[in-house]
Formats: sequence, structure tokens, C-alpha cells
Amino acid sequence: MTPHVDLGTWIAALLTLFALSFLYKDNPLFRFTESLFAGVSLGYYVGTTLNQTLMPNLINPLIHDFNQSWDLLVPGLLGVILYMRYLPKAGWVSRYALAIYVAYYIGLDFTRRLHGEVLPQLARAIVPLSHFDAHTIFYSLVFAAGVFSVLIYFFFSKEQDVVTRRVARVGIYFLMVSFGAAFGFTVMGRVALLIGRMNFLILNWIYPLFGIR
Amino acid sequence: MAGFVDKLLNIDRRWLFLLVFIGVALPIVMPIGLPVTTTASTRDAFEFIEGLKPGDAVLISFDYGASSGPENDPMAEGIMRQCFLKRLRVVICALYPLGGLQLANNSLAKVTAEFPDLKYGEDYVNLGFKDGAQAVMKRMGDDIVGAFPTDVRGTPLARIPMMKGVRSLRQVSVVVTVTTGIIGEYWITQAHPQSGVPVIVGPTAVGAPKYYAYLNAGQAVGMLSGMKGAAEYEKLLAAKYPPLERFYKSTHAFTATKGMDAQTVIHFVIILFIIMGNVATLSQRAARRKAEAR
Amino acid sequence: MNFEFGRVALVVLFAVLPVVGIALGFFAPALRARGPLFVAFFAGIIPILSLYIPKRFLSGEAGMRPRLDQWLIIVAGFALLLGIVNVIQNGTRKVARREKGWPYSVVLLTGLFITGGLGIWGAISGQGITSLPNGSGTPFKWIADNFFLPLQATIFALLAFFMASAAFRAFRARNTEATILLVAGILVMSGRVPLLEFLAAPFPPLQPAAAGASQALGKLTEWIMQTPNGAAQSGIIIGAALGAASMAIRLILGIEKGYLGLGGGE
Amino acid sequence: MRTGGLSRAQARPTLVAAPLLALLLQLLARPASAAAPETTPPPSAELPAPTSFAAIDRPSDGGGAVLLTWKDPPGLPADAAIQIRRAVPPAYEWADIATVKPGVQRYEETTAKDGVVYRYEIRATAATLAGPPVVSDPVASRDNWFAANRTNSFIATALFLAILLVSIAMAKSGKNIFIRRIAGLNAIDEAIGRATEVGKKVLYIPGIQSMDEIQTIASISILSHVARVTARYGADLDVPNKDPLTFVSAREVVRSAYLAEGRPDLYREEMVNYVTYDQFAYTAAVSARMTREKPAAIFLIGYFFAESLILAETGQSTGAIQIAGQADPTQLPFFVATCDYTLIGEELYAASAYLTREPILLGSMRAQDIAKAIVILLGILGIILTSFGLVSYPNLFKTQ
Repeated sequence: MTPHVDLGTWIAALLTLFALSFLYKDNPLFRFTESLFAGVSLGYYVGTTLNQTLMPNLINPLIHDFNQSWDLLVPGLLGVILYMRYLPKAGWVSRYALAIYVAYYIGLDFTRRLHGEVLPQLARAIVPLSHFDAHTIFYSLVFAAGVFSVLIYFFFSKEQDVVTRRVARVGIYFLMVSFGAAFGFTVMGRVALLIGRMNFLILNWIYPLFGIR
Repeated sequence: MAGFVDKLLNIDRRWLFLLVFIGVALPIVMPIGLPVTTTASTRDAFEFIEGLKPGDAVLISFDYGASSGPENDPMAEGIMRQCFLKRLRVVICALYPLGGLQLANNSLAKVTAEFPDLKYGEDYVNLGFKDGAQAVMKRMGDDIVGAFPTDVRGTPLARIPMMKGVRSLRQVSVVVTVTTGIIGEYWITQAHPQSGVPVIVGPTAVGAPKYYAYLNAGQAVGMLSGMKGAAEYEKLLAAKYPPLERFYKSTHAFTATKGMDAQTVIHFVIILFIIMGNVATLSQRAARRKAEAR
Repeated sequence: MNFEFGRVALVVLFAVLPVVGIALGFFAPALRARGPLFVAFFAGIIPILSLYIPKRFLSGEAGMRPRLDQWLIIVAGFALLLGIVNVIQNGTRKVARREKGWPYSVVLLTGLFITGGLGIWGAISGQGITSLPNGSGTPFKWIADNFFLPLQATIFALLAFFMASAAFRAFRARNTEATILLVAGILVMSGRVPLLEFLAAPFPPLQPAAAGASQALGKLTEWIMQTPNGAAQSGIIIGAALGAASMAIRLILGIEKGYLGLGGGE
Repeated sequence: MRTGGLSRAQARPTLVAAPLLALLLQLLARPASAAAPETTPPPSAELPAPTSFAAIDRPSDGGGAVLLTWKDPPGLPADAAIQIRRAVPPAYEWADIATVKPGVQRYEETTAKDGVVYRYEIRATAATLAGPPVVSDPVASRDNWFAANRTNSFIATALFLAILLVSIAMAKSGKNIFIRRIAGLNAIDEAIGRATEVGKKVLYIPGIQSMDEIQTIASISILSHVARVTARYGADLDVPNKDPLTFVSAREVVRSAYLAEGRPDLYREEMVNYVTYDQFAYTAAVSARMTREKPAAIFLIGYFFAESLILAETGQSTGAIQIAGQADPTQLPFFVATCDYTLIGEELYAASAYLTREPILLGSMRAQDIAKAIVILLGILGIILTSFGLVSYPNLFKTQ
């Protein structure tokens, strides 16, 4: 089978090797790849946002169906005056758009904090400890001890007396087990990326290049 | 001996890099085929989708980028294959700005090529990407057209037959968020409590530990965590669907199960590194203490 | 013209009010800070009230909140591209003044203008940025698939290497906390992959024992993740959620002004 | 003019949210779905009629829905069904709405138009037989002012809002809000002390994010404390920056710290310096500086991403005391494994509140602690109650 690797794969393979070169030493090829990535990803933002959000949700409705979507002029204008922050004198005008944008999203975020996080987690932490069998001890007792000791660890308004200091110690142990678990999972996460790239290099670039398989 | 330990501890970083490089390359060139064991959270996700009836709507949200492709792609593609085999109505969208749309398009094209008899607009639809993740979810809770007036190619949703019965998230049987970072949490802590739609989350391994708290509280009905979660799902799919068993055995393309070989080797290498590093330091400290004692 | 209550109310709040504020702001500089905070209050309070008040004027289909959600999807699109302006400013300044590393700015700006330009062309020509009607990909898609995806994947793939070297050279069980962390980490790592099967591969007689031990290790890892880790994560979530809720209230009520670039006093 | 049928008291949303009582009331008011107790069915050609039939406006919704609830009569045949019909008085043409299987005993009728008065009728039907119809009182659907199903969330929000505003008001009025000294601050002072003894540099890295990130702001306030200690001890301070805005704030804070300690002579402009905007180039440059100058104390406090691994590893190889701090948990495992001390999660904010004594920060910290105390008390009370049988107590906190 004649070795056939299309241009796109060549480019992707070379960029992958340039990036991996950082492992040997910080070098111009890596800096080139990094800058290219920064530029292309910003360009990708432009293309995606323009085609997938601004055209279908703002521009087309205004052009084709103005009577129903006349009010979309307001978010459009707010979006534009966001950019006035770069004007030296009239920069303060952009504060209105920034204020609406930041306040709305932090307001929406607020609706999930107590309603979607604190209350459901509190409901879950309330576990019956009525009968002492292995399951209750290892699942309910350990769980409840973990949640409340971690909460007491992050309690700052009172000096830690003898009891709270010991409970906070238990809290830090629970935190350390969860950090250890997070560390173990992170290993798998990072290595997965490398496997993906090596797979591409070996199976999509080297093998076809030498006509293997 | 002490000299060797000192040299070992100050070894040039690049030798360790070489070891990792080989540890990943070998299993790709010479697959070992180690067994994969399934965990409860993955089985729950699998059973939940198995419990759906043909025609039920499933929303698969691509909330990740190429930086976690090898973990998330096999999850998204595995679940898509299951939904297509069960004749569910699959709605695809992407809320991750840095590449979500690209991965949604590529995965969808790849999987639909395996199911030639499926028709766009009747069995599956791709809504594309939208900015403002939390606002999009809130809008989809009342009315999907408000957030996605058209599909990825610009066709108004009113002209897409399968979207007739799917007005908002309340008509969706389950949302599968394949995610890196925080967008998966928005689905679980905002979209689920406020619109009632059940959520299956497929986080990267880095993001998975936090989701166990949401899983415990019943805020998610199942989870595929990292490449291992994807490999487990492939095993469950192969056990239930013979056509998929043949597919996963014969395909040359990357699968999570194949990736697990290299994962095992590198996990072994890193565990060895930690133990050796600590033993070397202890022996170095003991040697120094002995030298001071004399 | 559609004058549903929701749209009109939003236009008054987020168009008329700011215009009045800006007009007054030209004369009374103090208003330049207070005006945005006043408008921000409404933008932040509508989603929260709508959670508890189902009345149609606020939460109904023609109400204020659903329409505000739709508006803010658009504003989010503009906000995402904000960072590009100062990247272009820095880049062009660096190239103009030949500051250290200016060739890399040229590479960055080229990548940005080519990819962004193709994206803009896709929007103007109506081709879009995915595939053409005849199925072949648009040039934007070609760049995204062959430049953007591999670059993003590879730069993050470097982390596996840094992780490995840090594991050997820096991860020390220097105190009780670090010891618990490393022991838990090793346990979870060996329970998440078929490690014992891998080690027993060259010794067939050991394989059944290895499989059994691996099964047990897997169960232990599941317990560690669900109970001790689940409990600690739950505690962290509650603490972080209260912190974020407190920041949200301070910002919406104008107590916290930093995000507008205003000092405490102004 | 408010039309609408007699709504059962417990289903009417209580506008005045009386705290715990409303919660228990709302809990008990939930229509019990348990079937009526089984009694011997009376033999009759006709089917028995359903009982306690109620038609009310569906609570906590945006209108357009009527909630029908009833109890299935005992002794219904297997193939029976409950048929629901509706009519608009005064013209009583009964239109079929739906048929519901026995055991459900509940139906949400969502085609109702707000304000229009309806009457509903249900009866048990089998293949040929039909039971006597039961007719509801007139009812009209409407949109409600309060989502009664979210009473618990509303109470939590109102309570937290009150606690926060009161705490901030107290802090602003100069009342002394106690915050315990975080152990990490002692570690910081010791590390600088050691650096001064060996005459080596103190390196402070404020993370790689800008000033819109809360963790960077907290890091700058800790930098101000570190600068005061280095000024007092006369140690050499070096603060490399990646973000331009953080760089400006850091230089401002270090200069005023040296002035406040009365040592303007020790302050040098290049103590706080700008390296580059690119993440990995910054990491490579700072790592090289670490190996070259071998600082005695290194601080990694602020928002870090993957570069934390390289910085912490290089710092550790130079033998320096390393103190890290980050609120976001992603990098904390690596910091704990490589650094001598780590400020974990909210400790970062507590440290900056302790140092700056800034009223809003102190007030917020106090309010969040009060809320945590309430969560702990409700939780432990819950465990006790559920252990003694009140199993439905956790449902008070479940949200819809």
C-alpha cells in the first residue's frame, strides 16, 4: 500500500512533535507552536461565536423577523458598548454593559448555590445511624463524620478549643484522602491525553508513512 | 551507595520523560489486552439508558474540548451507539467554547457513518454550539427554540420533524453531559433541580472526584469517570449488543479499552516513582544522620 | 411589533435606564459609578426572584426572565471575544516596537486573522463553519481539525510528563497529611487499573490470585471514592457554595464594586 | 374579581412563609398516594365511585394547569380505569380529558385557560360497566405568586441574605469581628525568618490569573503582609509576574508595605518585576531563576493551573521552604505533596481577611461561618431525629 499521509495529518503530526520538544528544552519551535495555538484558538472563538451565536440568535432574527425580535437590539448594543472599555475617555460607558453581564450571570449562579448545592448536600449528609452494622458504620457514620468535620475545619470565627481542634484534625485527614484520590484520578486524566497523541502519531502518521497495516 | 542515591534523586528530568514516552508507546504498538472491571456508577448510567423506550429523546451535550478528547470522545460515541441501537431520538449540542462544536461534529459524523439507515432530522439532530452555558440551560428548561433557534446548519427547529415532541428539557428523558471543568456541574446543580431532567455525567478523570458528592446526593443518575469509565461502558455495550462487540473488536480506531493498557503501564511507573523517590530520600537522610553521628 | 410585557420591561430596565444614566454621567461623574451598580441590581435580581415567583409577568413564556436569558446568551457571545482586543493591542505593539519575542506575536496574529477571517467569511457567505452542502468541510473546519485540535491536545499532553517527574523528584511523605495523601493516591491508582493482572501477566499460576486481589482493590477504591472522598467533597462544596452565594449578594447589592474597576471608596 | 373554586386550605400557597411550621405543614400536606385500606368489595353490577375528589389550581406554577386528586374506591376490577371529563358552566357539555389507571389517584390537566371557571367529573369505568360520576366544585387555574414547592430554598435564601447584611453592617460599624489566626500565617513568618538568617532571597509568585480572580486579590493581600515582614527583617524580596494588572497591584502593595514599615530605603523597583504573558514561557523563566538564585523561601499563592507542578518541583529541588495557597482544589493535591505548608480552600480567604481586617471581607467570613454552623446543627439534629425514626426529616431539604 503506497505510503499516503494527507497534508492535514502531516501538519498535525509536526505540530505535535514541535510541542513535545519543550520536554527537551524550551526552544523556538515550541514557542512557535504555543503562539500559533494562542492565535488559532482566538480565531476559533471568533468563527464559532459569530456563526453559532450572533448570527442565528441576533442578526438573522433582526433581519428576517424584526417585528418579533426588535428588542434584541438592546443586547446587541450592550455587547458593542462592552468594547468601549478600550476607549481612553468614554471607557466608563462600558461599565453598564459589564455590570449587566456580570450581575446576571452571578445572579443565575446564585440560584444554584443554595438551591442546587447546599440544601441537597445537607439532605444527603443526614443519615440514620439507628442500627450498628457494617454498612451503617462504613457508609453512614464515616460519611457524616467526613462532611461535618470538614465543615468545622473551615470554621474561622472561633478559636479552636480542645474539641474543635481534634475534629478539625479528622477533617484534614478526610481532605487528604480526597486529595489523594484526586491525585490518583489526575494521573489517569493527564496520561489519557498523552495516549491520545501517541496513538495519533503512531497509528495515523508513522504506520501509514511506512505502509504498515 | 549514598553517592548512587544522591545521583538518583537529582536525575535529569528528561530520563523520566523518556521512560514515560516508552511506557505509553509500547502498549500501543504491542497491545496487552488487560481486563476491565465495571463500577456501580457506570452500570447505573448504562441501565438508565437501557430503561428508555424507543422514541424517547436523549440530549447529549459536548461540554469538553480537544484537551480531553481521548477520555471524553469514547464516552460520547459509546452512548450515541447505544441510543441509535435503541432507536432513541438523539439531540446533540455543545456548550464548551474551546472546541466543543468541533468534537460534536466529528464524533457525530463518525458514529452516524456506522448507522447508514439513520436520517438526520428524524433520528438525530445537531443543534451546534451556543455561548453563555448557564443562560442556555435556563432557556432550554422553558423552551429549546429560545436558546437554539436553528440547528448547526441554520435550519429552523420548527422544520425538524423529531423536535416536534421536544419543546423543552421537560420532554427530554435524560441529559448526558460529557464534560471537562464546570459546565457538567451547571447541568447537575442548575438544570436538574430547576427543570427536573435527569442527568448522566461523563467527566474527565480530573473532574470526576467532585461528582461523587453529587452522585451520592442523587443529583445525577450515573457517571462515567475518565478513560476507565469509557472503557467500562464499552465493555457493557459489547456484552449487551453483539454488533458492538464485533465493532469494538475489529475497529482500528482508538477506543478507551485499548487506552487502558497504556494507562496501566504508566500507573505502575508513577507508583514506582513515588515509592522509589521516598525510599531514596529516607535512605539519604539516614546516611546523612549516620555521618553526623560519627 | 411585539410589545409583550417581558420585552418592554426589559427594554426600560436595560436600555432606557442606562441611556439616562450615561447622559447624566457626562455631567455628574459620581453617577458613572452608581448608575451601573443600580442597573446591575435588576440584572442580578431577576433570575433569583424568578426561581421563587412563577407569576407569568416574570417567569412565564412572555415574561421578563426567559427573555433576559435569551438576551444574555447574545451578550455572552460578545463578552467571550473581549479578550481578543487587548491580545491584538499587545501583539501589534510588540511587533511595531520589535520587543523581545516579537516574531511569536507575528505568528499569533497570523493564526488569529486567518482563522478568524475564515470564520467571518463563513458567517457573511452563509456557508457556516462546519460542512458545505456537498458534505466537504469548510476551510475553517480544515484549520480547526488540523491545527486547533492537535495543538490544544498536545500542549495539555505535556502535563503527563511533568506529573511523572514531579512524582519521582518532589512527592515526599514529609508530614502526616502528605503521607495520607500519597497512600490514598497509590491505593486509588492501583484500584482504577488492572495493575495486579498486569504484574501477574508473566506468571500464569499467580493470575487467579491477582484477579481476586484486583477485584478487592477495585471495591476498596470505589468505597474510598464514594465515602471518604464523597464526604470531603460534600464539605468543600457546601463551604464554596456559601462563599459564592455571599459574593453574589455583595455584587448584586453593589457592596462589592471591584469588578467594575472601582476602588472601595469611590 | 377572583373567581375560583374552594381550594383546600393546605394546598393554598402561604404567602407569609412562617418558618419551620410552614415547612412541616407543606411536608404533611403532600397528597398521600398510599391507596385506601383494602376492605371487602360490595357485590354490585355498577362500579363504586371514587372518593374525596378535589380539583384545585395547580400550586407553584405559571398558570394553565388544574390539579385533580381523588382516592380510588376499594374493589375496582383489574381492567378498570378512572375517566376524567370537563365542562365549562353554565353550558355543561362534558368533554373527555383523560383516563387514568387505578393507583395513580392524581392528574395534572394542562389545557386549562387561566381565569376560565371549569367543573371536572370523574368516574370509574371497566369494559362495559361505569360507576356513578363525582363532580368537583368550580375551579379556575391561575399563575401563582409564590413557588410553595421551593419554600425551603426561599427560607434558606432569605435567612442567608439577612445574616450576611447584618454581619457586614456590624463589621462596617467598627465592631470587632474575631477571625482566628490561620496556622499558615505562622509558617509564612517562620519561612521569611529562615530566609533572612541564611541571607537568601524570598520568592513570591501571585499565581498567573488577573485581578478579576478572587484568589489573586487574596494573594495580593497576603503579599502585602509578606512584604511588611521582609521589610522588617531586611530580607530580599522577588515577585515575578505573568499578568500585567496583577503586576501593577503587586508593585503598589509592596511599595506601600515598605513605606508602612518605615524602610523605604530597602525598597527597590525591580523587586516586583514582569516576566511574560505566556504561561509556559513564564514557568520556564521562573524555574530557571529558582535554580540560579536558590531562594530560601518560595510562596506559590493564588490561582495556578498545570504549571504549578513544574514550579513546585523545581522549588523543592532547590531545598527552599515552600508555602502554597489556592482556594480552587484542582492543584491542591500537588501543592500538599510538594510544599511544606499549604493554605487549603477557604483558608486563603480567611488569611486575607485576617490580615486586611477589611470590613466587607470580615462580615462575609462571619456570615458564612454562621451559615456553616446552621448547616452543622441542622445536620446533626437530622441524624439524631432520623436515627430515632423520623425518616422523612431529610425531605425538608430536598429541592425541586
